[in-house]
Amino acid sequence: MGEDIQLMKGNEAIAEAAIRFGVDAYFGYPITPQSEIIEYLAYEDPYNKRTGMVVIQAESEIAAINMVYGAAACGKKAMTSSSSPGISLKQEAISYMVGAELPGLIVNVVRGGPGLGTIQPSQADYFQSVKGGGHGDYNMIVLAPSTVQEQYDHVGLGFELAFKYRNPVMILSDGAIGQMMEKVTLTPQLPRENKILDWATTGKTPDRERNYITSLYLDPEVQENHNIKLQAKFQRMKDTEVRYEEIMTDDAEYIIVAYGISARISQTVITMARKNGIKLGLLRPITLFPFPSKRLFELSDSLKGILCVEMSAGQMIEDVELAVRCKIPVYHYGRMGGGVTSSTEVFEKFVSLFLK
Amino acid sequence: MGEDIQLMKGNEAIAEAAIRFGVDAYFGYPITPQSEIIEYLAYEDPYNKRTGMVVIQAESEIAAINMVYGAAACGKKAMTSSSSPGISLKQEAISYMVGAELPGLIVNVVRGGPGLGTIQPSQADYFQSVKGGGHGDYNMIVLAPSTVQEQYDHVGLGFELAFKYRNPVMILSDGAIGQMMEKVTLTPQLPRENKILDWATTGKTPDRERNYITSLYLDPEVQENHNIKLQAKFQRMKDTEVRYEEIMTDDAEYIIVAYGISARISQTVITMARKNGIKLGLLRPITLFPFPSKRLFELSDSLKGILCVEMSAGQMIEDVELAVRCKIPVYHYGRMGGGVTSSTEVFEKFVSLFLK
Amino acid sequence: MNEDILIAGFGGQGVLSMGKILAYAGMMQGKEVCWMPSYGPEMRGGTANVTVIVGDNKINSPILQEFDTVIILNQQSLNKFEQSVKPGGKLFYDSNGLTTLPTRKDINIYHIPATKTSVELGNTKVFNIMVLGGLLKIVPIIDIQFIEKGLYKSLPERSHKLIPLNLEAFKQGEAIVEVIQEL
Amino acid sequence: MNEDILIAGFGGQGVLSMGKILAYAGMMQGKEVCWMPSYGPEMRGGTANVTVIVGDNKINSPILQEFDTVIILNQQSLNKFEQSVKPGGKLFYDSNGLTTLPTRKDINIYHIPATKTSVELGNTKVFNIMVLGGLLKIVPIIDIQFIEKGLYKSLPERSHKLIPLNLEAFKQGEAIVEVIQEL
Amino acid sequence: MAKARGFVEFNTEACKGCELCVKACPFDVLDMNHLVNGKGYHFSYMKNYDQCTGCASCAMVCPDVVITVYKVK
Amino acid sequence: MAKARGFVEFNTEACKGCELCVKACPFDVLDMNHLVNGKGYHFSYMKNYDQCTGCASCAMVCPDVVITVYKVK
Amino acid sequence: MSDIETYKKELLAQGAKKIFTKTKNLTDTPFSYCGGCGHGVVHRLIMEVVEELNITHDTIGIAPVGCTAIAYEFMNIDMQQAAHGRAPALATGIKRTMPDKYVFTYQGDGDLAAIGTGETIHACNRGENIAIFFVNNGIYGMTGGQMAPTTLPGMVSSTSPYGRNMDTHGYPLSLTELVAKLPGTYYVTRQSVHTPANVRKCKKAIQTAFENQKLNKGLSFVEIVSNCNSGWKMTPVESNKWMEENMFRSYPLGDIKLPQ
Amino acid sequence: MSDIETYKKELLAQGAKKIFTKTKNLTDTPFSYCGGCGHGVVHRLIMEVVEELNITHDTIGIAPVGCTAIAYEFMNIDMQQAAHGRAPALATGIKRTMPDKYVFTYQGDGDLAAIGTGETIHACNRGENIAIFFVNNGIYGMTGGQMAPTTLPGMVSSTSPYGRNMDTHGYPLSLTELVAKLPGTYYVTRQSVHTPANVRKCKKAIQTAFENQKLNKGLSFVEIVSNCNSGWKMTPVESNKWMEENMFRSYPLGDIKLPQ
Ligand SMILES: Cc1ncc(C[n+]2csc(CCOP(=O)(O)OP(=O)(O)O)c2C)c(N)n1
Ligand SMILES: Cc1ncc(C[n+]2csc(CCOP(=O)(O)OP(=O)(O)O)c2C)c(N)n1
Ligand code: SF4
Ligand code: SF4
Ligand code: SF4
Ligand code: SF4
Ligand code: SF4
Ligand code: SF4
Ligand SMILES: [Mg+2]
Ligand SMILES: [Mg+2]
Repeated sequence: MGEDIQLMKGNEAIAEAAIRFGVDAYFGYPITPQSEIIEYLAYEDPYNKRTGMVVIQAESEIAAINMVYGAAACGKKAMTSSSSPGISLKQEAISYMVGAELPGLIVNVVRGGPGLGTIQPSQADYFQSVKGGGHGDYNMIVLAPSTVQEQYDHVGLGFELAFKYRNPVMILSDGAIGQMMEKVTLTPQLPRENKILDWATTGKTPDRERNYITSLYLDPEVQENHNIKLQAKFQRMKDTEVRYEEIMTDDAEYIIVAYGISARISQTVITMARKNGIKLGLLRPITLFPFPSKRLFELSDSLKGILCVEMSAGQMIEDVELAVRCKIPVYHYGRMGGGVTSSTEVFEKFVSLFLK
Repeated sequence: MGEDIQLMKGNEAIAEAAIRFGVDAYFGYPITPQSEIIEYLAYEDPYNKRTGMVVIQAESEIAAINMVYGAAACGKKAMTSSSSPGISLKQEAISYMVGAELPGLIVNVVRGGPGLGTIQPSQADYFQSVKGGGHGDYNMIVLAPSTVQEQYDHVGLGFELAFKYRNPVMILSDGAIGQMMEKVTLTPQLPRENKILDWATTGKTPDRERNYITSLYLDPEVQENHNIKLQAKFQRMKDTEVRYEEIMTDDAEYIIVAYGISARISQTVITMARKNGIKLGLLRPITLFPFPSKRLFELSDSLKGILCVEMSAGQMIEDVELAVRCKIPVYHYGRMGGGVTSSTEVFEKFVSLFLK
Repeated sequence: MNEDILIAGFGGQGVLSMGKILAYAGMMQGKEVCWMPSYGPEMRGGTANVTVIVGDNKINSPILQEFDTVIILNQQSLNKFEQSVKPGGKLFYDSNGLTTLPTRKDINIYHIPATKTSVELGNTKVFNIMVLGGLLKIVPIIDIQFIEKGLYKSLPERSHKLIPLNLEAFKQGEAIVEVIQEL
Repeated sequence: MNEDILIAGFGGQGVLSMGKILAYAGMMQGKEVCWMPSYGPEMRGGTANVTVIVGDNKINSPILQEFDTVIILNQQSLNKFEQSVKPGGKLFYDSNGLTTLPTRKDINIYHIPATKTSVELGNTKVFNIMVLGGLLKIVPIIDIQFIEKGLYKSLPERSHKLIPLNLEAFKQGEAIVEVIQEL
Repeated sequence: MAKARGFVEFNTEACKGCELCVKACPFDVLDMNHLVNGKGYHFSYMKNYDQCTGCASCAMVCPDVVITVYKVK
Repeated sequence: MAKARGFVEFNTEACKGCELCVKACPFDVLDMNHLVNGKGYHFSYMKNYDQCTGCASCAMVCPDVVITVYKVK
Repeated sequence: MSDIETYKKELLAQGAKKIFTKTKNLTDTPFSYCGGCGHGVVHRLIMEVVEELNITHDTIGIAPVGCTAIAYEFMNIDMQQAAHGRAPALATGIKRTMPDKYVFTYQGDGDLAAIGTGETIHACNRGENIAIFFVNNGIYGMTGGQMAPTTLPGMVSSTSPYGRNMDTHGYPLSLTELVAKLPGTYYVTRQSVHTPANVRKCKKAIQTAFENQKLNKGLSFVEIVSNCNSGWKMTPVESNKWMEENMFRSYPLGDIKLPQ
Repeated sequence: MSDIETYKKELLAQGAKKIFTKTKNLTDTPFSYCGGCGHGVVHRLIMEVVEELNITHDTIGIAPVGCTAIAYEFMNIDMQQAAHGRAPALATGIKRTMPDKYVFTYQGDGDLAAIGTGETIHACNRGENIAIFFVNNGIYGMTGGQMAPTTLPGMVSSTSPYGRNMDTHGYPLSLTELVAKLPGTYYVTRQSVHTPANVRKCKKAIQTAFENQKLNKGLSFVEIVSNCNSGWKMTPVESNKWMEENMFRSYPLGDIKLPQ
């Protein structure tokens, strides 16, 4: 086999990836269904036993994300993870990180809300992640893994993109993917880099001006120029970072658009449909921001309709409708209780919406 | 004159309204550009001198909104106010309030972001307010005053709606409206009600079962039913609570869609356009959620195009595009720095986009 | 018609309260009014300015780029706002704060030597109202009786005893305003 | 083909680890595997269940409503999951936890008296693996050698000495499984 | 002083078999039953019932409020 | 011991006229000028310059680091 | 009739009276807590005191986020469920607008001493006229036994699998001693419920907390050191023993601040 | 040549040396603070110590939200601007990943003792090897003089216009005394900068804080009681007098916890 293949929980894959991709620091606070991430890291003790990666259980989610801010501002690869209520608490700091142009990785293993809700899986934090739950105009790249392997890979990808754009990146996972075990091909251990980045606060050496990291621009004009710069960056992300997967869309008359666990379920729906001679395909956005709008628009020419499957009351559907410029019927199907929908349910819904 | 007319800052109008509409409690934490709200209340000292209304400066925005939660769960009219970064910190609790079906009023006097940004006015918290900056599927009615009078009136309206639906309501104002002074017709002092509401935690009397206020539903099925109930409520809001103002839309070939301070500026643009023989009208959403989508769709039949004027990178424009089902061109114009755009700028932009 | 007015000077010169008195007085006279300040920490020691709109029509945008009337009380404000007077509009200044003078040829220009006069009177606190006196002499949008009412409304009770003194200063202002250039 | 398996019982019965051993063994045998647990505080004393999918094809949805094979280890699970066996599928149970027995006529039913046998052996810790032995006897999707490898992979080092004992129990399981109803 | 007398009753289905009452009884009255209740827990019972003084020590520590105490005054 | 001698220099444009240096000088050297600087503040100056000991007390309390101190050792 | 039934009958004939039974202030829903967990006893004591003081109709309780997030399922009074750590803010909102009601929070050590530190300190410092019942089990029970601020040096948890290391994890934090220094607290005490005698003392402390509230004295803070046998991975009996031997050394029982 | 110029020339001729001038660790940008505000002095002292210890190239500072949010405009070293109250969390993130750097936070009383209470307590409790410089002016300067947790009883602010009332506003809060109780703090002291002698003492304390960091001793916490003459609505001279007479009573100067 040669390859290093392990059976891992989605949450564990994130933790192991953090170590292997040479992440410098993890700061977190326990919350179901993602506490395995910090528990795995605590058990592996990478600080003492593997790479020197720092692992701290903070006093709160707010402290954790602000520790990420501090480390990120030194040019370090720093990350945090939480689940829905904890992510809501991080919104101010996420907005700060974008404003201060800091890289960093935030993992949200989504559970059912609103409020304390349920600890079962959900996808109802799409708007928060993609439209900006914090204040001000901002975006971050949102990665939506649908396998345990992707949970692993997206940690590497996430940091790559975070540093490429000096912007936080979010992995939007859910309780189902976080808790399930699948095979993961592990990549070789990368070293922590300890690079001195020219913008980072690593101590002002005599050869350069001081670096400072801030999101404060009291002068409206300066603030506006800063925002114009940020918007240009978000546009660059839209131009270059769209990622998605297509399954049987070539001849499709209908497609499902779904991400994460819903995409997994929808894959089975596609199989069912094809067995029944129905030309159904799947477009699975891997980046939720930037959204594969262009590809959807292209596809829409030859489609009769789209079903959005999300475990929410219908959030991504707005981006799908905008993508296809409302040219074809777009419907939503989803569940809102933390209970995950079944393929049969989705298939029946599809048939009743489009074929009856 | 008979009427009680005062010259007031937008922020002061909110504070005076709170007293006059018989609000039971205000909990807040200072932040520019809205600290006048708590300062006015502290100076008026309604607890000792007027209505017995409680006014507390909390240790943080998070504490403040959770004090609102506690008082609201007793059936009290409770409110808080802040500005963008402080509102981001309240997202978890807002999601909790929706989940627990608690009424309450949250005022956001928006400033420029992201991050610490600038204290100058902005409208870049539209997505956060309307799509849900917190976790889970939820909505709240978002009122967008564009005059100091409306700042005043919306406090009364906000509480009416909050209690009608047992859901938090947000007033989405901005630094310009908060800081400017205009005439306000004050309404007579209403008493604080001290009503015992049947769902509220006011002490379990022998004649009823205990009341408890929670957003926790560990069982996914129960959670789902709860969400279905909430969604039905949001739908009721959409069916009944849409509010907007139209100016010269009767014969309009183009309209501007703008709310709050941008609507004020746009009114002047309408005047300029009409002087130039251009049939431009204005639709001003007063509720941002629910959005006047139906009316926009109706209007779109006879329109050649829409300009969205927002002090942001373009957020409300998504709701406008969805409302008109992408049938006609919709463009955005706005500023992102806290500096407020001028009518001339908007007019020129309009002409260059649609008439050249 | 509405009169769009800008007052600009040092924070400490009472720019914002000058605007408030105007707005209150306008309101007492039954007019539409709007007062829109600059705000924030830049004001600390820096320049402050306020827009006041007084008139008979509903007030649309409170954010203006051009003004019918601009009152300039320091050099920075002159540099920043001389160009904001509408062609044919009016610019008032107090030369005390200035090292250069307005140069536009397409506007009316007036001088109100209020600093000097108030120092001579030994009461620099009435500087504000003296400027308003000068302004309203030329732009008679508000009657003095409403200025009086406005003062009663806008000042705290304990300052009411100073109102007669202020009205004196107002009249003084009317007296000292000089035409520099009229179109 | 993929085999969709559900194991359901009390949290304390090691339901989740049974699933893990299966999944590990499947992986060692080069198969596609997926393990999806129920989780959360309901498991405290309550029912736990786990879905395990083992097979040769890429695994799509890990959330299943119907299963090829269901293993039932207490009464609640029987009530809840008897209907989840696909028609023609297989249901295994240990009668020890049950007050009623499965009644469906359209499925294959097997009994693994693992509790009783393990108590008799004086080692209730091998209950788990005994059940697996019974299961794999009937549904031979995984070879015993890979079960052994799976155990080495999934158990912590300090427990490796127990593996031979476990393999014994596995064989015992193969021996005790009884056919109750075969279609 | 004559020893007080009493007895206790169990809401057996609520018992979680934690044994805290057994340890708390000063008179060694209680023990865990070898039988299990509906939830699968061994439950507490009065092994030496006639030693019970009705002191309620067992009830004091029982986290699940399983025990009702009777006493002869 | 003969009194030490010194003098101070001001970055006058940076002075905000707070008068803290005036109060801090043990030898009554400093006072506020009746003139104002570019920002409109009265600024500190050496009124009794020849009393200066170069003790730097003024510089210690000056919040705006306006003062440079010279001293004869 | 069995011997024991005969015995009971005999005693009843001798006038045996029911001297202890479940208070009506607890619902019929069985606690969902692990067997042997101290939360059940504390729930019972609070509800008994509320019953005995005859303030059931005037008491509003606040459940935290933690194992006892669903305390409202068990306590038969009006209750609110708070976001993690925010119970003292809720209590402030309630008490200020309903000053005649008795208000208490029920909080774990993660809730009160980690994420809720700010709310705890400031409610105490404002001297809110409420009671805080703080169940310190040295761990995050609900989420599966992670380290808490109160976890002891060397203690194993799922996020300190090699024992709490003071160099990297910090020191066990006792907010109780800290809030006792604040003028806003009136009564601060540390109790336990692992023996009948301690249970009785703890009940007295809970009663004092409510009585103080009646007298408008400021904040009463009652810490109860308790076990989390699941999180500690011990039997209930072992866990109580471990608690006596270890927890009480860092968190000594007794009154910390008494009304003057 | 004026008399004074002659005088200077004479002294220079006698060998007068520049004994004090602005440190290179301050930028040329003039402070934007109000005249007489203590922030300027504290800025200078920190930058002087950093220069004198020759750690300019190894020091990372954190600006809070408050009047000094833009401290990075003035301090000529690498700096980060933190969200309100979160500076100790940033400092933790920095120090843990860059253990060889000197890390300090600069925080006001609103920042550190109100919204940042949790972060302050926990960074102290973890014994983060950093320095916290805490400028306590009893008020929220930046936002226009609202009441802070540290505002004195009876003190007027824009949100306590009739004076701080302990019944409703709570008591002045001194986190400094509280964190001194935590084992994670190594050095806790309270200073001021209103007289030359106090300035010199304060500088010594700041220096000690950095030296402790070098020795890896845990957290050093230096409170500096200062004026906010704008917020207090006094002249700078009056405000310093008022501070001596009032603030120091509640916040007495001196060392609170010394290295053992
Ligand atoms: C904002 C937020 N963060 C984290 C959690 C997850 N969480 C639930 S309970 C808990 C800790 C509970 O520990 P403790 O307060 O000690 O209570 P116990 O269960 O031990 O009684 C945590 C971290 C949450 N629900 N919300
Ligand atoms: C989350 C958030 N809340 C509130 C504010 C507004 N704010 C800015 S500074 C400040 C208080 C500053 O007071 P202090 O920390 O004492 O510093 P000082 O200005 O007195 O030096 C506040 C409340 C903010 N920027 N962010
Ligand atoms: S009442 Fe007392 S003597 Fe009787 S069983 Fe309980 S503890 Fe034992
Ligand atoms: S203490 Fe209660 S729950 Fe525990 S064994 Fe005794 S009766 Fe059962
Ligand atoms: S150096 Fe000393 S003596 Fe000279 S002016 Fe300054 S304080 Fe006065
Ligand atoms: S202390 Fe400094 S700023 Fe203040 S008056 Fe003296 S020189 Fe000027
Ligand atoms: S997990 Fe711990 S605290 Fe929670 S119920 Fe179980 S024993 Fe009690
Ligand atoms: S407002 Fe107060 S703290 Fe801020 S700079 Fe001015 S005097 Fe200093
Ligand atoms: Mg705990
Ligand atoms: Mg302060």
